[in-house]
Amino acid sequence: MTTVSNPALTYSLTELMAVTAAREIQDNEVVFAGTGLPMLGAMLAQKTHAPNCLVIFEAGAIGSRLRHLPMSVGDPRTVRGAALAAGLAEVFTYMLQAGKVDVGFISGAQIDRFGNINSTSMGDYHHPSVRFPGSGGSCDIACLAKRTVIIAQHEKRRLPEKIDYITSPGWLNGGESRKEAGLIRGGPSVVVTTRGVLRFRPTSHEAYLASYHPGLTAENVREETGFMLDTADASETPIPTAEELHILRNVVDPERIFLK
Amino acid sequence: MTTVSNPALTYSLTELMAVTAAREIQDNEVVFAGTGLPMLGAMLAQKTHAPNCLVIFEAGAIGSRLRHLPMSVGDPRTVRGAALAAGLAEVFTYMLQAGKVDVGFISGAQIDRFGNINSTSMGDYHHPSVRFPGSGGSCDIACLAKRTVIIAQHEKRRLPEKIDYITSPGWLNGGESRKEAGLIRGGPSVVVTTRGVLRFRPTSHEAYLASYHPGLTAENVREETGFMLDTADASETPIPTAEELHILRNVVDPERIFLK
Amino acid sequence: MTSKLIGLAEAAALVPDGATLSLGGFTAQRHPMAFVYELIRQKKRDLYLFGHSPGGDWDILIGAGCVKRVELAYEADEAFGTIGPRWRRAVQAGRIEWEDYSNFGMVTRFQAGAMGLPFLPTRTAFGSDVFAKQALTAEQRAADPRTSPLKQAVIESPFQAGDKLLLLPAIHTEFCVLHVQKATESGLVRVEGQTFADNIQALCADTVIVTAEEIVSEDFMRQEPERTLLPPFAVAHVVHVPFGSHPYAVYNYYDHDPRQLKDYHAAAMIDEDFQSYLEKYVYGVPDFESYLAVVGAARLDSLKADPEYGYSPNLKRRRLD
Amino acid sequence: MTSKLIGLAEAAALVPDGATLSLGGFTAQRHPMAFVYELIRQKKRDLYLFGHSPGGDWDILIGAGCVKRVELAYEADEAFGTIGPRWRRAVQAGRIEWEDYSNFGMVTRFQAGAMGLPFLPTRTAFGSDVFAKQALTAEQRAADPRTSPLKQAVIESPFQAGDKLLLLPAIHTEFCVLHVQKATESGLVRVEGQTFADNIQALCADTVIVTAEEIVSEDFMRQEPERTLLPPFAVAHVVHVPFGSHPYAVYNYYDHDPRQLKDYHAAAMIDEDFQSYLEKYVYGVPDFESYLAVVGAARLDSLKADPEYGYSPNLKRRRLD
Repeated sequence: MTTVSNPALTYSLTELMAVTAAREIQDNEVVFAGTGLPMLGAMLAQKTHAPNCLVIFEAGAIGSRLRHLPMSVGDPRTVRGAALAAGLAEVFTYMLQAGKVDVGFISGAQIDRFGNINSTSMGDYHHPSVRFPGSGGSCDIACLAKRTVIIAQHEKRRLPEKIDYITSPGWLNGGESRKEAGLIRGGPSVVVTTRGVLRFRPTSHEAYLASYHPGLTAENVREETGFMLDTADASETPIPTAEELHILRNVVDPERIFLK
Repeated sequence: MTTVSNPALTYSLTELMAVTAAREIQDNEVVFAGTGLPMLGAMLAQKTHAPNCLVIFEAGAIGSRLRHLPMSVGDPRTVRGAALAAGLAEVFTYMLQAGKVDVGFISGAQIDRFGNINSTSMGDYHHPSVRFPGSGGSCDIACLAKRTVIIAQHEKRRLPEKIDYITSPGWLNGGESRKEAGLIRGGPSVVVTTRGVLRFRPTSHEAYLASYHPGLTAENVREETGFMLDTADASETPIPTAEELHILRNVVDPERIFLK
Repeated sequence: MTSKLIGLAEAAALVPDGATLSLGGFTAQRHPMAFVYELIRQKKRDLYLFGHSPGGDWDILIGAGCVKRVELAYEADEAFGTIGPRWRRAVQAGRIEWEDYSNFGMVTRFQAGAMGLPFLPTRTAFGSDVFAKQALTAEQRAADPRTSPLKQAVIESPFQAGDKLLLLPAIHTEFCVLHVQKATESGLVRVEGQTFADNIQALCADTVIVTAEEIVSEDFMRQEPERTLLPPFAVAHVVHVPFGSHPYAVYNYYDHDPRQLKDYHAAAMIDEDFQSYLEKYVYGVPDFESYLAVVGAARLDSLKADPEYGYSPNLKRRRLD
Repeated sequence: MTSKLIGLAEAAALVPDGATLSLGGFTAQRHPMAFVYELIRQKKRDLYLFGHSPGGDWDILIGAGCVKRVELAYEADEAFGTIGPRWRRAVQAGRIEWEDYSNFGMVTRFQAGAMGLPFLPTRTAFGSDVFAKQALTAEQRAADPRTSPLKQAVIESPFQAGDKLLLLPAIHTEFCVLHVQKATESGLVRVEGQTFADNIQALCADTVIVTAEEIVSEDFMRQEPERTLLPPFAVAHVVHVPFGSHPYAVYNYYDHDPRQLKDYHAAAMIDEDFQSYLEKYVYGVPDFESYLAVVGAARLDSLKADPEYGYSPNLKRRRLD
């Protein structure tokens, strides 16, 4: 990260993405947050426009009032001042499956144009060239939250035409295919990438470029995307405000754990 | 209850039944106890020959160290000093259904010769002449404990050839019928009545008279039984010891809540 | 932080005639009695109750004519009254619709609702008439979409041939009312002692109303988040009602009131006496404070829990019948 | 009351080669690491692990050659190490057998086992390859009766046409090892903060071994029975092991050790370095006390939790990579 005299004038890519993710959270929503950028986003939202959003961590802490940024969704930092400390079974059943989670954050190694995500392995599933951690709760969040926000590294090979393994179902093959597969709610609403923001068309559920990050063009982003990306409706991603940056740097992550 | 100078020489019917029930509990067993006589029996067993028996109450108290006799399985008296205070779901699933309960106590208004119990209603189920509370946990204890001890008023009309409603399944129609119905374990091992003790033949699972209470004969008991009762193996019910009566009267129920 | 505190009459007024409802507690403990009296005072009709082991909370509602249909496992106060007298009379007179399950069965049904599932499997009830017989007819079930279309279903485990499971349908209610020891204005709840099935009952309701012995601070509650009963969004309204479960027991606060329970059970055996009881304790008093005044401060004092025990160790409890 | 206290080496010796095992904790928290190191020191082989979100506990066991088959949802230390390096290498080299589920899926499977059921229904995983693909072949499943004959099954709800549920098979293990904050000699356990899935993991095991930061009195534990994790009969053995989860965090006791975690992840990327790590921290020390001495008292001191927070608020945590 570059240090600048007027912090409102410059910001890192991580900061832009955290702010963009935070803005996807509405006040009073129930948010299922994962480690890293989602935590930055959720904590920032809670300290700016969404003071009553309720943050839930998969490992069992609910309604956390974060004082220090956690490095795991099971971090002791998620417990202090929490409304409730329970376990995974309670979070997954009573909250996620019961339809109480408004927005869940997920990410992965590969994403396709329907917002399906791979965080399992590259290559042949039985003899993978690269193995990742596996689903964790991502598949469940993708299936059962009312909507999901996806965080992604925007590189051609990471946004291919077809991903190697669907760990977390998005809109599957588009259209009604998600519902037909047996999923009763949810689906991705947005993909915040390192180059822009993708959203999904209402009926086809295909991703389109909603915005490109400052300094890039729609064309730049399309070139770095492995699937055909409709850029007709793209504009520039709104930049962070001075207040957002101030809170992000001084309240949310003063230790610079995730902020770069 | 009659007051006598030497308490070891005389005892009430309730005391005899409580002692007889207590003797059905082995040390280190997990005991699912209901209100009334079962509580007297469980508490007496814990304070005599079965100090390590673990008492579980349906409403959520587990491993209670009773100081005062409860009047409900949800009584605050079951909580004090308990190993664990949880709820019905935990007791029924993690303990009873999971096969961790060695012995459960149940009772009812009618019992047949296979130890099936009615605690729902008399007469036509849809238009009953007398309605009772209903199953409560009795059906579940009868289905899922490793064995059950039944407490019963011994009158002809309460031990009929056929009961009006099977609330708590015993050996059903005897033989293998319990297993065939889908029950994976358990079954009644004994019926402690106001007149004697009934046990069940190993293969037919039919009740027979194991003992008649002092002062009665096998014939007396058979006459007061609505189904054919085999009395060939009956002897007299062993009487309470002085120690048992002392503990029952002075430690278990000094308030004379259930003791008569 | 928005306060969820409201008054008792206001809270009861939220429940319309005909609503589906479950009440917290177990037989003779921690029922939301102040709320129940207020439902009767407001002359609710046609309530549809779901419960596992209710006691006098249901019995007095049934007796006061507030209830149309119930699904339950048990209705009595255990040693304080081994049958709900108004429940018994209502069934025998054909004045109430009901369905019988076992206690584990009803708990399983609440659990399924709380988990967001249409059913859960169990291994109970096989061979019994709880399993074999149905009180509600197929027509009654079909006529009210809030009743499950089937009492139950049986499947064979796909994981082992011949292994049979009983599937019980989830419960969903419009309202759930709990009485608890401690709550915050924001709706966080702590139950002391056994939870009974309060948590799962709450989680399958649209609107949860909590009456509490004590209102505590947010900081106090959040110091031991392990002891909070429900997620923050679960509770819609909080009512502060000390002694709100009388004549039932609330662990760490007060004991059963054996005298009041004896009086209730004696009265509830006889139609006219039951009406007099209602008149004296419900219709004849404008609110719960007045009810407590009728019961009397000396009696209430005698019930208060000894902190060492969580109940009143010297209370005269011997069955008064 | 019989004491269940035994020594760490004695406890680990109970686990035979080839045993099925689950370990408590979640990613980078409350794993029974002292026990894990002892398993490695005792050169266990062919272990069969079940878990939801293990971290370095599994990774080091896999790297040390102790593990044959795993069923899991995730294997990493989150921000401390976004992949289990030895897990990755074992899969890529074909040196381990595995089956993938989602985290909710594995939790559901433990829950089913704890509840005494052969399966539980869920609404997760439809449409995914977690659902569509199987890592274990039908032959592999058939050859080991401890593996469910089917990965899963789908049924239509008998209560509503067209409503599909995923049935996941129960887990049963021979052993479960938890690391907790407080335990009594008699085997009562208290977990502070999140429970993760420790309770349900324990309830589906034949033998539960608990390692605890602190041994507390029976009276202390029974003063707040609401906070006991498991019924008394659930725990077979208790081992007193302060710092027993190092380098992972234990709420209210100590924080993550970022330096040790960085060292582990750096070493575990390279075969030779991993062997050196094992040599230094496991094989080269006779017991866990000696391990802690190698880590050093000053480092351990810096991790100790501030009672106000339950963790160490001034710990330098910035990712050291």
